Amino acid sequence: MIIPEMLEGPQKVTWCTGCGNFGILAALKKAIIELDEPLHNIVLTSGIGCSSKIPHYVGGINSLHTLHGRPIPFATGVHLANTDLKVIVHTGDGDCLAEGLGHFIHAARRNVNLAVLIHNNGVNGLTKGQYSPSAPRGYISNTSPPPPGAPMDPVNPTALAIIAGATYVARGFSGDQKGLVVLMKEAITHEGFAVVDILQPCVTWNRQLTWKYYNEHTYSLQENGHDVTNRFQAMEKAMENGDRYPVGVFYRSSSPHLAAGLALPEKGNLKNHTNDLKDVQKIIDDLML
Amino acid sequence: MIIPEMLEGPQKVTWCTGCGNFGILAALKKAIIELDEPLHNIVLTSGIGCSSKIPHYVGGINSLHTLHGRPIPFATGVHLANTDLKVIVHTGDGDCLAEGLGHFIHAARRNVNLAVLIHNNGVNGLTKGQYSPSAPRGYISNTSPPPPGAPMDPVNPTALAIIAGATYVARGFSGDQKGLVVLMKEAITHEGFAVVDILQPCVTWNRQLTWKYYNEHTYSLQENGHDVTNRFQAMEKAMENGDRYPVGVFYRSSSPHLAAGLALPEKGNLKNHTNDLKDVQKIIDDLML
Amino acid sequence: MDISFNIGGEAGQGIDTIGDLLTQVFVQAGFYTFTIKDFESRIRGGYNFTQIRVSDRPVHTSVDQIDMIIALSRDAVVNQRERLADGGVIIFDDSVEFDDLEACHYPAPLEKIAKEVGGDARMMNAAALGAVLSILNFPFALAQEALTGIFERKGEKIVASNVNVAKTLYDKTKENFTGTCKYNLETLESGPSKDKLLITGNRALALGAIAANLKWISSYPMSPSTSLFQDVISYSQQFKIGALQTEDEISSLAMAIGASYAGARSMVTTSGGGFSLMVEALGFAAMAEVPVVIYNAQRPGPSTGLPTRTEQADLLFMGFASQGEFPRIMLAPKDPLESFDVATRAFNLAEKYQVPVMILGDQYLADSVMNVPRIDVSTITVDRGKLAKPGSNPEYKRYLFIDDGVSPRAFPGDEGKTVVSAGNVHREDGHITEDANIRNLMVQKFMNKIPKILADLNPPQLYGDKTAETTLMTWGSTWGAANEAVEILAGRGKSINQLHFCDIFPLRTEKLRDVFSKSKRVIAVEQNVTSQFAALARMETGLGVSQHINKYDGRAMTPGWIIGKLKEAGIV
Amino acid sequence: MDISFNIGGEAGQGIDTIGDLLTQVFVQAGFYTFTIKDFESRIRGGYNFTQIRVSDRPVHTSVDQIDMIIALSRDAVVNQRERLADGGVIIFDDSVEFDDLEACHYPAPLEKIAKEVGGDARMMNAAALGAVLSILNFPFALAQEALTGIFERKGEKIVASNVNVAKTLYDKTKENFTGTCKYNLETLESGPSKDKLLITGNRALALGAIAANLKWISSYPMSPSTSLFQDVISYSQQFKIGALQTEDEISSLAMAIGASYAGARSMVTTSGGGFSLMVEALGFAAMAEVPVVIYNAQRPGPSTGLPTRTEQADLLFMGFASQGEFPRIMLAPKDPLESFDVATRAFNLAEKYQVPVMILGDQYLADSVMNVPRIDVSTITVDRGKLAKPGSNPEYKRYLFIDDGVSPRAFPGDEGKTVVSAGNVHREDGHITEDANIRNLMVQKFMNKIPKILADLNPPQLYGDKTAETTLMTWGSTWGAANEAVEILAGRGKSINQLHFCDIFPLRTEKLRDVFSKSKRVIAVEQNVTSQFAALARMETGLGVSQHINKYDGRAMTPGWIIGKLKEAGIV
Ligand SMILES: Cc1ncc(C[n+]2csc(CCOP(=O)(O)OP(=O)(O)O)c2C)c(N)n1
Ligand SMILES: Cc1ncc(C[n+]2csc(CCOP(=O)(O)OP(=O)(O)O)c2C)c(N)n1
Ligand code: SF4
Ligand code: SF4
Ligand SMILES: [Mg+2]
Ligand SMILES: [Mg+2]
Repeated sequence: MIIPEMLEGPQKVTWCTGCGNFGILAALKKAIIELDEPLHNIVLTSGIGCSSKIPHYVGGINSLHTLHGRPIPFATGVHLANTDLKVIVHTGDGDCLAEGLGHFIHAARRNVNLAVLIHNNGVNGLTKGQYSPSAPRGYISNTSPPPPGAPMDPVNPTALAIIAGATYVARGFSGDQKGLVVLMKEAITHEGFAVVDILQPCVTWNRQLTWKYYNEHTYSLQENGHDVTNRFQAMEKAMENGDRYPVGVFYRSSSPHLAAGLALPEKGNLKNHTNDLKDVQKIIDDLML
Repeated sequence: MIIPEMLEGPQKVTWCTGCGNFGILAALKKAIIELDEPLHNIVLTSGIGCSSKIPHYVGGINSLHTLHGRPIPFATGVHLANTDLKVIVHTGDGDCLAEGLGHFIHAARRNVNLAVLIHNNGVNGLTKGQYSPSAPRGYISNTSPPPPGAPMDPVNPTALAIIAGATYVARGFSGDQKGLVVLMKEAITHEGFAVVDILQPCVTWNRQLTWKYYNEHTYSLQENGHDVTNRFQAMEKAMENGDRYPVGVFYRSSSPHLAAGLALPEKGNLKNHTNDLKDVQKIIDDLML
Repeated sequence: MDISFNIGGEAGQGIDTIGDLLTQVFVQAGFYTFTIKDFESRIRGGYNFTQIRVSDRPVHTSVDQIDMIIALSRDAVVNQRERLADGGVIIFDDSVEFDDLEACHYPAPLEKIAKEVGGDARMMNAAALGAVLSILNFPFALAQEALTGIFERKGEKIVASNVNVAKTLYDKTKENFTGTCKYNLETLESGPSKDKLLITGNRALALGAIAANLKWISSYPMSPSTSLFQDVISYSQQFKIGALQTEDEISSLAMAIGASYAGARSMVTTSGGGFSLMVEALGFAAMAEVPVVIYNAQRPGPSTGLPTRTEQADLLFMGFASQGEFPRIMLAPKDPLESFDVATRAFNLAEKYQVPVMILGDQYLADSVMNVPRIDVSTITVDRGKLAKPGSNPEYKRYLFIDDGVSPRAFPGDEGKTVVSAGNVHREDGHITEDANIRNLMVQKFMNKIPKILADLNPPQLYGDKTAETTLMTWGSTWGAANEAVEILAGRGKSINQLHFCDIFPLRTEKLRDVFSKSKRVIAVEQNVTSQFAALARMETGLGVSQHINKYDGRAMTPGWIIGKLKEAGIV
Repeated sequence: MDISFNIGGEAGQGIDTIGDLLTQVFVQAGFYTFTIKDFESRIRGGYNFTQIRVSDRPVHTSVDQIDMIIALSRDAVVNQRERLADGGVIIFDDSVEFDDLEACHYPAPLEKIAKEVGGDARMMNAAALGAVLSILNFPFALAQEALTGIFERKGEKIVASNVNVAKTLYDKTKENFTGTCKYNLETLESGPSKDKLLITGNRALALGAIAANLKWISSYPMSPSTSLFQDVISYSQQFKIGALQTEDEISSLAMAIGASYAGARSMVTTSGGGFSLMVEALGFAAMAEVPVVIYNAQRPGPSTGLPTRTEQADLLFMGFASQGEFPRIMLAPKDPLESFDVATRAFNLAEKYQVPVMILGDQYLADSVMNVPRIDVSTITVDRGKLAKPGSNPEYKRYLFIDDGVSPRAFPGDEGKTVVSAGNVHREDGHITEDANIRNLMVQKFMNKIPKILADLNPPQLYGDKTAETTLMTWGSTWGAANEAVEILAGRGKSINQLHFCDIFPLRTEKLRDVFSKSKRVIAVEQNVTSQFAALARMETGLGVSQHINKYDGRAMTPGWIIGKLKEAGIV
């Protein structure tokens, strides 16, 4: 059994007081405790950003804090080298949807068995508040001055994930602990590419997408009778934007995940597997004239 | 008036006999002739691949043959420096949907005023036939041996473009010259991000998506009463895959394009604009204590 | 007079605004200032500081000893008190609890008075100012004058409240501060400095670029480069500069090259990690001979390293980045003033030689603030290099073979010319080829540019006694610390000078050889671990330095640190 | 005996299969062969050739003179006839029309007979073989034996048709060929060579990697590296090797690092342009001390350059790629045989020192074919370096400070240990920090690895007279051409030797210094324009070469070309 003390953070949290990341951290710890997977089989991976510092705030868990925009490919390598691991990706909206957007969509279409948790705050938090790809059109920041503010549509991670081939697509809200824990657990245990787009207020930079705003503008998908198996309905819900943000599971399906399509060992995993030198010798000998 | 001789290629074409790129080249020349834009205002840009060699086969036209996966950002720079230019992007499916997928979606959401013509042949032609992101699941190539062939879903460029924010999304077929010329002209004159996904048989490597296959599996959207203004209908059509490939315009709408949201000169363009040194001096003087 | 203030506290507590005000008052009063910023990679909390040096002589570096600490948090005292000079004073906001402070140190009601008297906690900066000036016996009249100048634009009311708050603390401190301070500025009149332009390296680069007719900037935020990008954006609407935050660095350089191909002077800003992603497009710019300016504000690596700190460890990386071989130019300004000049030169060099020009800054240069003389932009010229004759010319060849390697440019949209460019080996007309002879000619075309470039770059500067026995060899932003170290040591009778490089690639070696032949020992002083500039110099000349002094903890050098290292090594 | 064949034609015409067969026959017959491929960046058409050298002495380079041209297209004659040796012969398929051929040259009905006799145009290779052997008076019995050996596995029928086709052309040629050939192999018996493994550099690297227990490969196709990746994939199901074609090079290196962090030996393959995109992740691997092997098959740059041709111009780029400073290892095999060894060493070095290891090949190495002795894999050992003791250890620190800088590894999934890694500056436990002391210790940890690595790398090899006056300094794949040039010149009584490097970074300099002190002149022979290795050597030692010989047209060097350059320079 995992007790909270085991997850106590090795480092003092450096997030701003009131930051939405705290809710995500708390939910993650709860999800890990409730899942009760052996801790050594969990790997947290992350990119670069406020959000991506999370591995340093959870104790006793393997982690790979990588490069801005690249946690998904790093995590893919970790997962495929050892499919016994549960690999969780923490990524910011700048991380995942700007620098890393290509990887995100490719991982979705490959249905890589990862849980991708997007800390979505509409800004580049750590670099001081520039608009991120998920900032709404017109959003004002240091790099998107008015008029017109951000002169472009936002990236819609849930809609893109569904189209691309992700098999579990959900939205959580840092302010909805209970709901978020459920979504995290589902995403981690789902066999395939699972995305949770987490609404995460940045109290320092984002004066538009605030706690208040989200409290007023979110509603539950599941409480409103959504069919998670219907891809088009999921798309329609995912495309709702602006005034109301559905929270919950958009879409869930099952299809072969990437590991099943690669030449991995049937038993054990790449990490512990050995190439038989006799077979290498045989290839060489067969090549000889 | 532009006459065909003006467009005669400065170089001998290096494509394989029977390649689908010939149809695209022919259609492009016709489109340019019919559009009758002054030639010096046209810029062809391309990435790297068989398809991306096209600038060398059209005479008298400016071109920027760039890097694998990057023609869209290069083209964006060309366009914004001089919005009088008509900037056309030729890109392969490997180019646009593997290495360049992130740029593609970001350009779509920014609604950059470009015409993006994807030479979609399901393979990396120039590097000798590896499966590309648009190859169907199970497609067999040197890098996707059987079983299972390509172990992943393909990227769907039209569906992603529509979701992302492209305002003109169509599919053409190299074997349908007349239709393709119309789509190219529309894409080039469209104000905003225009995509034409062009089915382009690679006769050397692709034994699955052949001339015959496409002749048998394509059908016209417009002849079958499709509403191009309905985003969800467009999506539904774009998601048709496998057995039948709709050809024609999926989606068309209008929204501000990127240039309108940047601080470009009201008259003329960046290329000819000068920063007034007096204003610079004033800023400096104002900064002084 | 040479006083150092260290203002410390948590991120978000407003230490910068206190620092700004303090600096402005001293600049208004006619002093030279130099300010560095030391902060963590986090947005709120933690421990950050601003360190301001004020002097009646020009200063270009911070020093180790602090005369006055203004502390908004416990850490701000704990982390700095060791560096406090004899007779130094610690002022701390009285909300911070200490049991262990010496008597002379002063708990001041900064926040309290800001709120009570000014009605706004943000006036803590005026409060702190009042306390500081009071302890220094700085005539309040001078301060009032300065405050008035600073806040004038915001209206009389703001002036009045700020003056009020400052005065309140000034007076209260007179009553309550029981210590004495080694500085007594009672008799101070106006200082000697007329330099009234307070500016950071990044801002000077931004203004230089705008003066050089920058028309396109596309960047992706990355510390410590971001403020340059943001500065340009803040002026973009005024000047009509195309500016876009891109999805990544690959895209940002690709766009800038596209824009430059189409005729707009273009630049990108980044740090080492972002530059890593630009490497492929750098090679494209070189191959297609599209001018572009790349600013790398270096920080300690490898990888994410220390995101908000300083280092000079990307020199060889940038010197050889990208596959293949091609001419490029690298410039490393020594301070904010030179930054302006470097920015304007960079664009001209890029267009004259149709090569990528890279500016190497670092966090120290980027964020340091100093007051410099008014910059006069009227002398700035924009040299766009060789342009094709206007008018129709169907024979126009973008890559015409020509002795000096620089073919006249034309732009798409120019009537009657076709501009064809590619990253493959190409013919004179820009169309691609695999011909071995053309390949050889193209390579030679590239190489032919180098001697011309070299002749156009500035030679290094020799500071101090030309015949000294010992030479400190420096480049870029470490100039200030080394320069002062040399001055101090020379003042003590040591035979030492400084050879400093701003233009570092390709490397002009005449003076270098000369100095090596005259000095008994040349010592590389670099903010990195492998002495990269010394390695470059040796690669170019075969001449090796006798000793290395390296700092790589991400914190800026000081003259004292350099002298210490020289002593350790038995050199002085 | 030393004969060179040049088989030319359009891409897609099957020149490779003719070449393969010809080579195989001579290898079967006991000769040494060396084959290079010259092709354009297109899939069909154009002009490509395969050049095969056959000798009764070991050969490691191609030469300029051709003894026999087998031409499937007009260009194949036009482009090569100038290089034809006196008494050389041109065989061309009689479908190709020429008016201007000398009498001695022979229009052969290759395709026709292949179809008529063999029933398959693809048997043109056997037809061409028949013609060639006939002209050489090569005993058909030997050829028949060889053909039988080659086609045995495909069944008797195939053997019979091939032998038939070959024999038909053999006989027809005897009748119709009116010229004489300077080679008459009538009395030929079996040659001296027992080397029966025909292999390219890329394939040898692939097999070496598999022998070294490669478990993960993720790449994005890029000439001339792709065939290595495809080879590994073709064996992946047999060995259970995770292999994925990624969306780009950024992803491919990131995945490989992820897989290695999790315990699988990993590699990526690419060329310079793709490596440009890997630069950021390279720095991450270094910072997180995750071993990984990167293969760069170089081609001429900058940028897209000449995609299917050869160059050695990425050396300094790779030596300094990525922001910041860190240890790395670079190995450049000289030929296919050494490639196998280099691949196995690369993985061991990567894991022993927990650093990125880069293998520098080039198109010449990648695609050249030679016959080598059977490779015996039984002696290969997998050294995974320091691993943490098994069992629970909550105190386990992935980055433990330790004298030699190499901390014991553990992997996620290991019970009772937590493995924390990051690209930021980190503490011993892997968690990130901005502490200046820890930063210094981490940098020193990195630097401490370098002396150990150096001691573990192979010194350069000196070939020829140890006391020679002139030394050719080479690295990587240019070994063969230079080696033969030295042999030839030494044979003519010149005092010349060769200093050759396979392990190039960090650079072992003892032997280099020694040679510089003994040779009157050291001449850098490099397949690039700026003599990068010489620059590196000078950077490391201060020693400059007296002369440079550079080839940069994308075509491989030959001994003759080198000798020509030495003559031009008045050296021999
Ligand atoms: C290649 C690269 N480019 C830029 C950066 C600078 N950078 C650090 S964090 C960040 C953005 C963070 O935004 P997001 O991913 O949304 O995370 P948040 O801080 O908002 O949680 C950027 C641009 C970097 N570290 N690496
Ligand atoms: C950065 C980089 N990676 C890889 C390559 C090698 N490369 C050249 S063309 C190509 C793929 C071409 O496929 P596609 O874009 O579909 O074009 P096609 O040849 O099929 O028209 C690749 C991978 C490259 N030139 N640059
Ligand atoms: S800047 Fe925003 S996202 Fe970052 S820690 Fe502070 S509140 Fe959270
Ligand atoms: S390889 Fe395919 S895409 Fe390329 S030219 Fe040949 S047929 Fe066309
Ligand atoms: Mg964010
Ligand atoms: Mg393709």
